[in-house]
Amino acid sequence: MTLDLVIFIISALTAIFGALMMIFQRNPVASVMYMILSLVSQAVLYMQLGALFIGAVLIIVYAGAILVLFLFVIMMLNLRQTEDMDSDSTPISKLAKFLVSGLLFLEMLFVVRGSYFQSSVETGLLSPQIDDFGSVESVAELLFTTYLYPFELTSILLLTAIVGAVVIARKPSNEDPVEILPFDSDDDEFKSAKAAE
Amino acid sequence: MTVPIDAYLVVGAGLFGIGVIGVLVSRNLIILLMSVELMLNAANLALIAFSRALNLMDGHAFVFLVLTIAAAEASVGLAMVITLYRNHDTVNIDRFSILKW
Amino acid sequence: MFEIVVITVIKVSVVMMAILTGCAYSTWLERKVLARMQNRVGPTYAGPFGLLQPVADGLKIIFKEDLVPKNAEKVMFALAPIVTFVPAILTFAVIPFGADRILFGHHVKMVISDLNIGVLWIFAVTSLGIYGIILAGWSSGSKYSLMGGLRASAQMISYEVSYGLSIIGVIILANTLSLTEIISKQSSDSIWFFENWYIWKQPLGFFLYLTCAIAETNRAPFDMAEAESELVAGYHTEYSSMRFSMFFIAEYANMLAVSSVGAVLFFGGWNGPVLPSILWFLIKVFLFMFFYIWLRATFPRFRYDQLMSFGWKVLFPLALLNTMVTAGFKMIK
Amino acid sequence: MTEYIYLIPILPLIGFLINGLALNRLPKSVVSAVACGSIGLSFVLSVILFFELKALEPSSRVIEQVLFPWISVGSFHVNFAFLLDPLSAIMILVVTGVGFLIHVYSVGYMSHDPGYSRYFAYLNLFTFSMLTLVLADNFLLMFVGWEGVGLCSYLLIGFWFEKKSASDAGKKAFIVNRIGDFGFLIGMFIVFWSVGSLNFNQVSSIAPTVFAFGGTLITAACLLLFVGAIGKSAQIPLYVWLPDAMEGPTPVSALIHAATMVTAGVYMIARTNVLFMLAPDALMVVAVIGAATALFAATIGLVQNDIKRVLAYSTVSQLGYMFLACGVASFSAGIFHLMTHAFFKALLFLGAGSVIHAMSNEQDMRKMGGLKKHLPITFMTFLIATLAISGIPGLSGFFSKDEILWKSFSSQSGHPIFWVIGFITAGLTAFYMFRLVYMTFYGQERMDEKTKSQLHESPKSMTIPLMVLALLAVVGGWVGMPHILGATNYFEDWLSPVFSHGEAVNTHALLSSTADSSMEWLLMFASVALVLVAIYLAYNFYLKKTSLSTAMKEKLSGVHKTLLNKYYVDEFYGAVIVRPIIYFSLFLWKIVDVLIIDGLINGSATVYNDISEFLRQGQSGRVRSYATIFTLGVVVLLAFFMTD
Repeated sequence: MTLDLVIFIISALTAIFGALMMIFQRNPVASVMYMILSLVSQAVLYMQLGALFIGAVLIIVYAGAILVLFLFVIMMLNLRQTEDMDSDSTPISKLAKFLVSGLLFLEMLFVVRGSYFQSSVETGLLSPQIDDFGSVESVAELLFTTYLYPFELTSILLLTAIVGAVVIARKPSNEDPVEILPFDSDDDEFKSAKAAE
Repeated sequence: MTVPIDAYLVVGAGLFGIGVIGVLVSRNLIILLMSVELMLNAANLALIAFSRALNLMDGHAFVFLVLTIAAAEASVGLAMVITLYRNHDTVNIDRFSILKW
Repeated sequence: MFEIVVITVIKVSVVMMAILTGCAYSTWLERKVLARMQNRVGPTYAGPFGLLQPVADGLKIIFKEDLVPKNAEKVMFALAPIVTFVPAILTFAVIPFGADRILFGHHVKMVISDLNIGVLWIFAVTSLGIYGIILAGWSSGSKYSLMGGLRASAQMISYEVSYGLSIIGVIILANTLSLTEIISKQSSDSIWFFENWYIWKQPLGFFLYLTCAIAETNRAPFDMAEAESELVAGYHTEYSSMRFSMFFIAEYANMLAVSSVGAVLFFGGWNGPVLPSILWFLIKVFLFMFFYIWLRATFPRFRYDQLMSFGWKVLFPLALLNTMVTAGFKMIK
Repeated sequence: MTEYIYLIPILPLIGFLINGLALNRLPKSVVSAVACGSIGLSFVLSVILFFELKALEPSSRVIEQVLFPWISVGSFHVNFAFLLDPLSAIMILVVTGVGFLIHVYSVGYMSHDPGYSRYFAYLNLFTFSMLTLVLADNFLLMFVGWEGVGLCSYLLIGFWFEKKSASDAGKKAFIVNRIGDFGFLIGMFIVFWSVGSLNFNQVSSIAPTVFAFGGTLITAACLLLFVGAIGKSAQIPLYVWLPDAMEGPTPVSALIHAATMVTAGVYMIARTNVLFMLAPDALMVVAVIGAATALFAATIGLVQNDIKRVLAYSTVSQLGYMFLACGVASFSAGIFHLMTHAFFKALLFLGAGSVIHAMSNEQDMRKMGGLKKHLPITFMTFLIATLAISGIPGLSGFFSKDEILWKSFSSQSGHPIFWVIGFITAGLTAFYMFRLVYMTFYGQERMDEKTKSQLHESPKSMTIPLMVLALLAVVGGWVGMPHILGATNYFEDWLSPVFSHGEAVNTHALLSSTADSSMEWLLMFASVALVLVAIYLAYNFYLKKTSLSTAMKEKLSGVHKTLLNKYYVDEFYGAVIVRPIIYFSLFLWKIVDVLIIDGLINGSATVYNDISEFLRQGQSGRVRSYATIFTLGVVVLLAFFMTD
């Protein structure tokens, strides 16, 4: 029982616990809080795998921005207790949903444990095999060389998302000042401009 | 002794499964969106784990890109939630059945 | 192994004590300075120059009744002060406050944890601090609190962007995310001991950092979240007793944190001649704190929409510009 | 300067783009300035390049300019490259020079047309295509220009597309040309298949080593290429489009259907002379077709009443001459006639245009007459051109035609029969041309009063090109005087490097079998005498005793009718080719398309409709149930891959 293992077990259990609580909460704010709990635990797992940078970025991006946005929306819409989870589905359909998810989980377990990925690699915070594993430099180097193209594309994606979000969420205003000019007006302009010449 | 990589993958699989349950079961659109984020995170965890196992940094780069997509998804998703709420006064996903016929 | 644990525990305790004391006396400082600026005298009764006033305040607040509103979300309500308080303290884990020295035969680094992603750590922790305020505002079940929480969340999301970008310039120059290394790159042996401070190369970055930091800590003139003239006391309207004091301490801890980070990033941290390094660090932090109080005494509060447009339309483009120009210079070099 | 070869075609293209894109938005003066200016610059460049080329050693007068690699697939490499050698130099001079004059002429001729800038845009595009054609250094690029001129020809013939006959004529030209292009393409494939290159110079140097002299393959390739030439240059049996092409504006007829495009076939054969020299049988076919066309078209030209149609058949006939020259392996004579013909035929058309312009768009010669005093400049220039085409000694047409006649008689691959046909054709040419002149410019004025009152000489922009062309029609032939007159044939010398390859592979083709100068003198006098007789006959028939011509008409009414109806060739084509195609198309439309294909499509649509109606029931509209099914799909897929 080493420290690594203890940290792993604790954070893994917390991550799973937080995720479960998140989906079964009726109160969306509590959901978000559990999601943060799960996220921070996951960040710990990342860092244990040597991904210090990505772990920090995960917290900054998710906890610092995305989930605050969720909270902001929840508070803006003032959602308190929402309706009962899945109240109007029949128990059978509910069961089916759990069954399907469970099957998917089992299959994934099978993939992990099966012959698809045979792992004898052991992990720990202090034993990375390449020198600067998980460092900012190494991630940045990949992003700006090998994955430059996808990286640039994601910037376009983000821009699109921003524009899309603004357009979707904007209140439609009834008084758009669209001036409708008579058709020949710019023809007249053209003529007068020509006359001026 | 250290933690074998499989353990991380199992955790990732578990988180993914929980995310799937969340998408299928929850009626609150916001929680549904968060479940999707959870699934993305589960995939990220697996990517990091593989990255470590193979001693390749590429996984990290992918996680970075996935984070970007998650952010984009969240922003657009929340914008849609706000619009839907404005028009229907609810975020209960079962109320939105205009996809029908 | 054991040695490291012991040293770390000692460092953590010392730093914790220092922060709490610092917070306590920051309140004294604020009251004293504000009073002087407004042509008053401030606290004088408790101890010489009113120096025992923070102690008296603390005792008073602890013995007050702990009220929880009826329609509050109990768990969240209890959680909120803690969520605010803990990240504020955690920031100090990576801030180097002095040069390495030999103490009792041990080589001791004057930093709790010399993380090589120190800057990111500060960001991650700071971003978690928002939740306390949001939760407090939401869980109180009060309109004023909710408004305060909403404002705080929007404000922090907005200013965090510029906040992050403002220090990218320094990171580009220093080529590292480790605070210790950033400090060592600003050291200089010449008589002009301040010649390598990044404030000279990053004046715009410093200005942006200062502005955003004030917004991040919800201090005047950006204290929209607790604007007493509009929202009674904002997100902590419903809090009392110990829970209130936690918000209170967290605010000052946050101020200390951003002051320390500012000193580290732009003023060479503990670098300085003659005096011991820790003292230099404290002097710089003190100057920051003084500046904060000065600002509070000087500026009226912004309006909410002014705050937002200032953040997005002025600070954000400037921060982008600063980043691009710095990167350009770096590339040319 | 030679690095600016590419500018020659590019300039008209720029003109086209400006006029074409700014359709009708530019004032007419700008349009004409752009159009004429671009081609004028091209002409100046061509002249400069011509003299630069001339300054070089005769053997090194080949300049290739590779603009960029165009297609490079496996062993197939084609460059976008231009080739400037004596042959293409002559061609670009003719194209840009005559083209420029016609552009200037058009400024006056088209001044009242609503499609002014469209017209000039097309004209510039045509010039670009034609220059690409003649400057191309490989078959493929040449084909691009080839198709380009075809397209422009279609556009310009159908320029007045609101007139049904014009749009029909455009379509006819396009379709008939397609047949020829098909042959050209296949010929090109054969060349590439055997030689492995499409570059003219490479083909010329490699072809003699890969093709057996007179072998089947080379003969087939040459014949197929010749099919292309037949289509483009309006030879039997694909000449039918050219007379109809007279529906286009007259300057277009002058430029495209007399001076430039129709000569593309001749140019192509001259360009690939090595291949044709390797296939004597194909050469013989070229000569036969050329001679037959010359005679055939001349006979039709005898009786036509439309002023432009006479000229059109005359063009077909003269093109036949050029092919005859090529067919007897005297390519330089063919090109020489091409050049002189470009001058006087352009002049004839422009003169005819001037007449039509004056007559308020009347084209029937029976309603003209006595225009001599109304249109003095037009008359003078027209007369010069007529004398030139008839072969009056001293004028350009005489030299080129005489050279062809002599070569067809004396050359090893020629035959006295060719000479006889050419001889008769020369007489016929003189006859119908003077018939035209007499009917148009002399005699009594047969037009109605209104037209008569509006008779006027054309504006300067039209008459100046006429005068310049008249000058060229006179002196243009002096560069290629026959040896027996004691002069040097500069033209032949100039072109000889181009044709030396061909002569090398087939050395005896050009040898004169009867290298007798007295014989040459004799033949020359014979043809001149015949021409004079023909002119005299025309004078008698159409001016002095017009009753004679009507009497002739009565007497030979069968022949006359046949000729007037152009030997019923169009009707023959209609019955044998067009009608079966129409019936077959009707079958495809009514039976195959409507019943079978539409039935299948509508039937499948109905089936899908029914299926969808059924499946629609499964859509609850609930996102979560969709998601469940989606996840189930993932589970199943994953299971499938795992058991794999």
